[in-house]
Amino acid sequence: MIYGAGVDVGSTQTKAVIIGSGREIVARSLAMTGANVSKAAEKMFNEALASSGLKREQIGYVVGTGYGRYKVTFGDSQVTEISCHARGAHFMFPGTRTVIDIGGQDTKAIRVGANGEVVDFAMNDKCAAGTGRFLSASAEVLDLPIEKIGPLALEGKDPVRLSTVCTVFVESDIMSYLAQGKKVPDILAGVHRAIAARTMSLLQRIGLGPEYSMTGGVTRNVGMVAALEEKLKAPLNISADSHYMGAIGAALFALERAEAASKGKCEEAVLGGWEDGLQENKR
Amino acid sequence: MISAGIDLGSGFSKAVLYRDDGEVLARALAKTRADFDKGARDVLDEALALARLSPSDLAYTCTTGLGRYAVSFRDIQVTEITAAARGAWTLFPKAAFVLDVGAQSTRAIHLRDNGKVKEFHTNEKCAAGGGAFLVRAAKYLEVPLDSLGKLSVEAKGMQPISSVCAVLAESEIINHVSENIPIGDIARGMHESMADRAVGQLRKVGLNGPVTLVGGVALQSGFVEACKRKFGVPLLVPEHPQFAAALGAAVLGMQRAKKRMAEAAAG
Amino acid sequence: MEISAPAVEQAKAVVAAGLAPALKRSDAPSFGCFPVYSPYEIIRAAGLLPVGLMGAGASIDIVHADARFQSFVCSIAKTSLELGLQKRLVGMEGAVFHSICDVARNLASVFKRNFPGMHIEYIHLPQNAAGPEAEDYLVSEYRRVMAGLEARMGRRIDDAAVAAAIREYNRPRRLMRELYAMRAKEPERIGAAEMFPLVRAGTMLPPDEHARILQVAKEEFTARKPRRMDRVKVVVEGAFCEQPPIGLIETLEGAGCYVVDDDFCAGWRWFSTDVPEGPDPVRQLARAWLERGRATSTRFNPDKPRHKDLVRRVRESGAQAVLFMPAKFCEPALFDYVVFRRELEKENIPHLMVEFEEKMWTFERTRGEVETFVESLLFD
Amino acid sequence: MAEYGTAVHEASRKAMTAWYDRLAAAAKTGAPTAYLMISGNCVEILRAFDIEPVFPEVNALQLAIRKQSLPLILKAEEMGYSSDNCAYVKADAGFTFGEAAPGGGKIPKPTFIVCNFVGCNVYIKWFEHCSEFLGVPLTMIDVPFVRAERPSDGDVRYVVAQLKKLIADCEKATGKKFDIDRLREICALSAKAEDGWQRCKDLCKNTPAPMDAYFDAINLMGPINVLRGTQDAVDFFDVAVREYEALVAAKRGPIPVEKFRIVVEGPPPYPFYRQFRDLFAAWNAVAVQSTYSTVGGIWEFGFRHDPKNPLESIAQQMLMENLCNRSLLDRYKQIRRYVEEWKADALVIHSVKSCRLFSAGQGDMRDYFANELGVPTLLVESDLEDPRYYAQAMMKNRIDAFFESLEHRKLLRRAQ
Ligand SMILES: Nc1ncnc2c1ncn2[C@@H]1O[C@H](COP(=O)(O)OP(=O)(O)O)[C@@H](O)[C@H]1O
Ligand SMILES: Nc1ncnc2c1ncn2[C@@H]1O[C@H](COP(=O)(O)OP(=O)(O)O)[C@@H](O)[C@H]1O
Ligand code: SF4
Ligand code: SF4
Ligand code: SF4
Repeated sequence: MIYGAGVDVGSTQTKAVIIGSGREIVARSLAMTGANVSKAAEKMFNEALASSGLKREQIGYVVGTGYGRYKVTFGDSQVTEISCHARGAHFMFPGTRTVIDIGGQDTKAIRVGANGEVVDFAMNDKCAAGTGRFLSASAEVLDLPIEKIGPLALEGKDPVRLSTVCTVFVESDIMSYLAQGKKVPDILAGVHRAIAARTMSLLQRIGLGPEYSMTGGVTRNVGMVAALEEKLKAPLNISADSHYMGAIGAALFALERAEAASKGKCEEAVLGGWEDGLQENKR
Repeated sequence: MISAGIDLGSGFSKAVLYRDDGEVLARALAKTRADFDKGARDVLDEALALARLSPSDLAYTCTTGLGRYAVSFRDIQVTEITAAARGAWTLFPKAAFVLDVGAQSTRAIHLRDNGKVKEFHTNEKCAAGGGAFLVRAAKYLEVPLDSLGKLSVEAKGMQPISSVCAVLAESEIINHVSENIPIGDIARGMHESMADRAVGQLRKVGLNGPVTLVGGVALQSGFVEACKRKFGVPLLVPEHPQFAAALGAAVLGMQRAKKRMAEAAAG
Repeated sequence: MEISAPAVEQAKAVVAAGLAPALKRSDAPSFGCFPVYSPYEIIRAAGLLPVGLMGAGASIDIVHADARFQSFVCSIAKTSLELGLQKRLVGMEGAVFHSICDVARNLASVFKRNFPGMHIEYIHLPQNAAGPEAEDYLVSEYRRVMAGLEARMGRRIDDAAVAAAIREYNRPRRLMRELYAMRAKEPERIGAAEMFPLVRAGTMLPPDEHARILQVAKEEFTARKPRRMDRVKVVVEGAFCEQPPIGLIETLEGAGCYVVDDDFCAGWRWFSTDVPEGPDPVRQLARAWLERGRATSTRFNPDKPRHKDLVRRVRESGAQAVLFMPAKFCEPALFDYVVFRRELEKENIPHLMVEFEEKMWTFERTRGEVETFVESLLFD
Repeated sequence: MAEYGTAVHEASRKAMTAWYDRLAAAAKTGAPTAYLMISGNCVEILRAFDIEPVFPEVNALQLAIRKQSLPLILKAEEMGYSSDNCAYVKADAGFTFGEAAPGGGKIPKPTFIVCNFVGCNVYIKWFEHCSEFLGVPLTMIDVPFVRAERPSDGDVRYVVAQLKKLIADCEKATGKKFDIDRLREICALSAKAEDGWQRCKDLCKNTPAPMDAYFDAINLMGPINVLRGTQDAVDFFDVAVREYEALVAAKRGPIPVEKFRIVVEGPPPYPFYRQFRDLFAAWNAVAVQSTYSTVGGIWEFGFRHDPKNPLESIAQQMLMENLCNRSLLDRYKQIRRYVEEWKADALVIHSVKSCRLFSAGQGDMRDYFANELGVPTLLVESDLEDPRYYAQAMMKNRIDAFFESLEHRKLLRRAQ
């Protein structure tokens, strides 16, 4: 049995996944990234190992991804999170043509082809406006745990219009709305709607097309999912593993590389594993 | 006669009681809450209690800051720029420039000789460079907020921060921590980058003379030191920089109160 | 059009309705005019209704246009495009753009590619008023536009029609001038938030209907018995292309300003006098553009430096200060600020720069800044 | 053969240094000089009077590439320039207006300013400010934007009339009489250099391309735009053609293995020129064509200055044969030709905040190429002058992801 591991070192959370040659996920782990990025990467990898019951030597290949991918010092190579999210989403939902990834500090829209290849992508990453951070900052001002804001937003009947998407300024904006006596669910509905609108304009950049899969930590936020589905007028593919999608994609790349290596193929490029993946698909 | 100045900032609410002989009778501070009216009342009550006074002793109440219009018991409101300018001028009438760095906003002000605002500049698009960033950073660095200044002053080196976004700078900071860069060096880098932005704003209003530094961030000696290095002009820091705007509001309130009395006497 | 409500209310209603009613008119198909200046008379003479293609303010969410124009591009370009991409310009025969800035010019191309059914014109207005060649060039440019419109509309545009259109537009132009003069003298008589919709309505109506509203407004204003308040008289400059929301203008007044002059909808109040109604009307128009046109940031004219003109307007209107109010990301305005500022300092005229966006709907920040400015001029 | 590209680089540096030396000398002697913009310029006319041209755009570029731009930009912002204004202007303003001796004494204060308003509206503001702040007279040459297929006769007449006025101004400034035969000779020299330019660009149709038509083109842009009309420029292009022909024969290019051929649109991030280039080199990608290299003039499609009709051909070049005065749609056509004729795999758009002439609407360009034509297209953003807008990690992330996807698609194609 050959195994590949993917470690997605996000700005907010680090995720690790191990996949076996049957393409089954044998372990996953997740924790806050915190201050020490390489330690978090190593810790999550070890946790995944432990929960799979495998030994380090059994993992044929490790791919690092995410914003801290170069900190995965024990890994064999790095792949950008764009390729990984696309790969992961296509694996879980083969009909996927558009991937929406809202993570802690950036938002990505990815168009994928029939074989899971990235056709086009767009991302917003220079400014934390409209990202997961925006949501958690809103949760903080309202003194709510992050898990609560999505469900509360769904109760909002009369969403407010935010005057800013700046993650810092939004705090006083929310405070002003509270001062005006606006209800928390309405404010939250406004927050979610604002992010959905921003995400939509990102999606416009790559050209929209179903099926849509959403990935990243914000998939856990039902309010955000609903707000996006409303804007898209289409359902989003989401599973319990969507938060792990980047790591899953990375693990798939790793697995393919490990398989190629075991067959004695030369390793030419980062994505060299594709060739075998494709040949397998054809068989 | 006593006037009250209340500054409802985006980070903190401050109250100052001011007597017509120029004496500050009390100061109080609390975190700003969404209920501005009640928050203002509470912080004012605290100041009154400190001075052993009651609301009926107040001749005039002037509010300023984000929530200035939300305070039902105010006599008048002024903007935080007018208030900070007046507060700074009351403390250091000779300095023609004021830099007010609060939680979200940085304001550079150029004064006329009479303490009125000639020109000002605020960061209106983006919160990069405000003090809220330091609060968060302190959390990530796992040190108390009020120790940041000292750490930065005592640092041997300096780690530059490249992100302009206050939020993205956090992950940069986290990165530096993981690279085992001393916390002091990082704090110094943050103070330097904030001072860089501040000096840019001051230059936009024609910086060419002494600057009075007010606002909560002036409590951080590291920031003050960084400003000293960058500004190239004398720097004046009052003992209670965070209360400057509240003081300015109280002073302006006192002026109105006197005018009101004079008018009543005349009419 | 019958004027039932007070004229200002009527104008506000016209503005609030946006372009939709104009697009549905049966008497003349509408033709979009991107700011600042378009030869309305020529478009009118082609049997069209020139309307302002001037963005959409906060009335629509930008969904598509952000993907076409980057974050550092002004709002009017994006919302104008968004209107088209959301199919809200259906019924508009075409649109004309001109050489105000790089954004407007590229927008013309983007319109051309995305809306192949529209007749898109681009006019290069001469930036060199010196010498007779500019006049000849502009005449040939207008004639080129006419030929294009003739082909599109399948009808000839004769000089008589252009002359008639000049006459038609001279009426509202004259009335707007009169109202501006009245307000400069007694700003308490006409609010800035009243004047703005009165002018803006002209970008959506035929000139005669616009003139009727203006006429009634003039009578109403004359009948008023206003009380002057303790406010600062300001000239607003910089909003010649993208237009501020009415709420922002109300904010300026609420923060303690009397607006005695402004450059809102500058292109629709382009000429300092009537356009002469002499022979060769196309040449009259060209000459008027060269000789009687406004000094704006979108035009180079060494004989009429813009900074001097601004000072002249301040002096003539008796203003105490200048509010420089450019649209966010508007390069022509932002560049001119450097020279304006220098000149205003020299002349000891207090000034404040506040940026705006047509799609903003909360005015807290602007209010704070303008209040501070007013406090610095009024208090004590 | 010597190391890759040394001869061209050296020759370019030498020719440009000689020009800088002439400027420094003029700063001392007060010999006549004039400001001019790069795009569609009429340097030939100045040369006919021995007026040395000064290009503030080149100053700005040099400041950026030497990483000296930021303090100057900040200085300009203190003067009231907005953070949203073109940083080329700001760096130059900080450099020229902010110093006691403009240009540190090495760049002369011009005798007069020629604003060849070719496309970019910022040009007008820039030179107006120069004229106002330096107290130097300005001659405006208003070049109508190309609104139809071709410029009209009226357009050409209008520009020629203004060129005649410029000639009168030059006569006044130098006290020399205009000599049309001299101008004919200069135009002939221009045409020779233009031949060399076209040859260099054509050689890039080879695989591997002998030069990077984006990053290395900067060596060619100085001579063609600044030195055009001189023997120096002609000599330079002889060197360049010889070296690139030899490289083609040896099947060598700027990187060891050419794996991806790209077309690049938009100016480079000069403050991070090397880093940016390395991001592409890491993927073995070579730019086989670029639009930026044609801001001054488009010579690869055959236009030449005509000694028989000097003024008309100068007007023609200003009106039509340069990137800046053509509409976005004409630019799409140009890029499309580049992609097809130079057999490129992908289009990379580098969108810069400063330059709306280039950038406003590049999202639509991306839509056209990616969605309508199916050309893989990457859009990245930063700035050509202001280092604050460049984020290396993010840039790398995007470029890596893009080439990962190209590689994947290549493999898919091979598998099919
Ligand atoms: N349980 C949860 N409920 C709602 N939102 C969550 C939850 N967990 C994470 N999130 C959201 O996901 C974001 C982190 O997403 P993630 O994809 O892990 O980011 P990154 O990869 O950048 O670290 C957080 O900022 C938060 O908004
Ligand atoms: N005790 C302290 N020590 C150091 N810094 C402080 C302290 N208290 C506040 N600050 C800094 O001051 C900022 C708040 O400043 P303040 O002027 O009160 O802002 P505002 O008026 O916007 O609420 C905080 O964000 C923090 O950076
Ligand atoms: S501080 Fe706010 S506006 Fe500025 S970059 Fe960060 S999130 Fe964006
Ligand atoms: S607002 Fe300014 S930048 Fe935008 S189109 Fe109008 S003139 Fe151009
Ligand atoms: S906008 Fe672009 S073309 Fe115009 S001056 Fe700036 S960099 Fe040059």
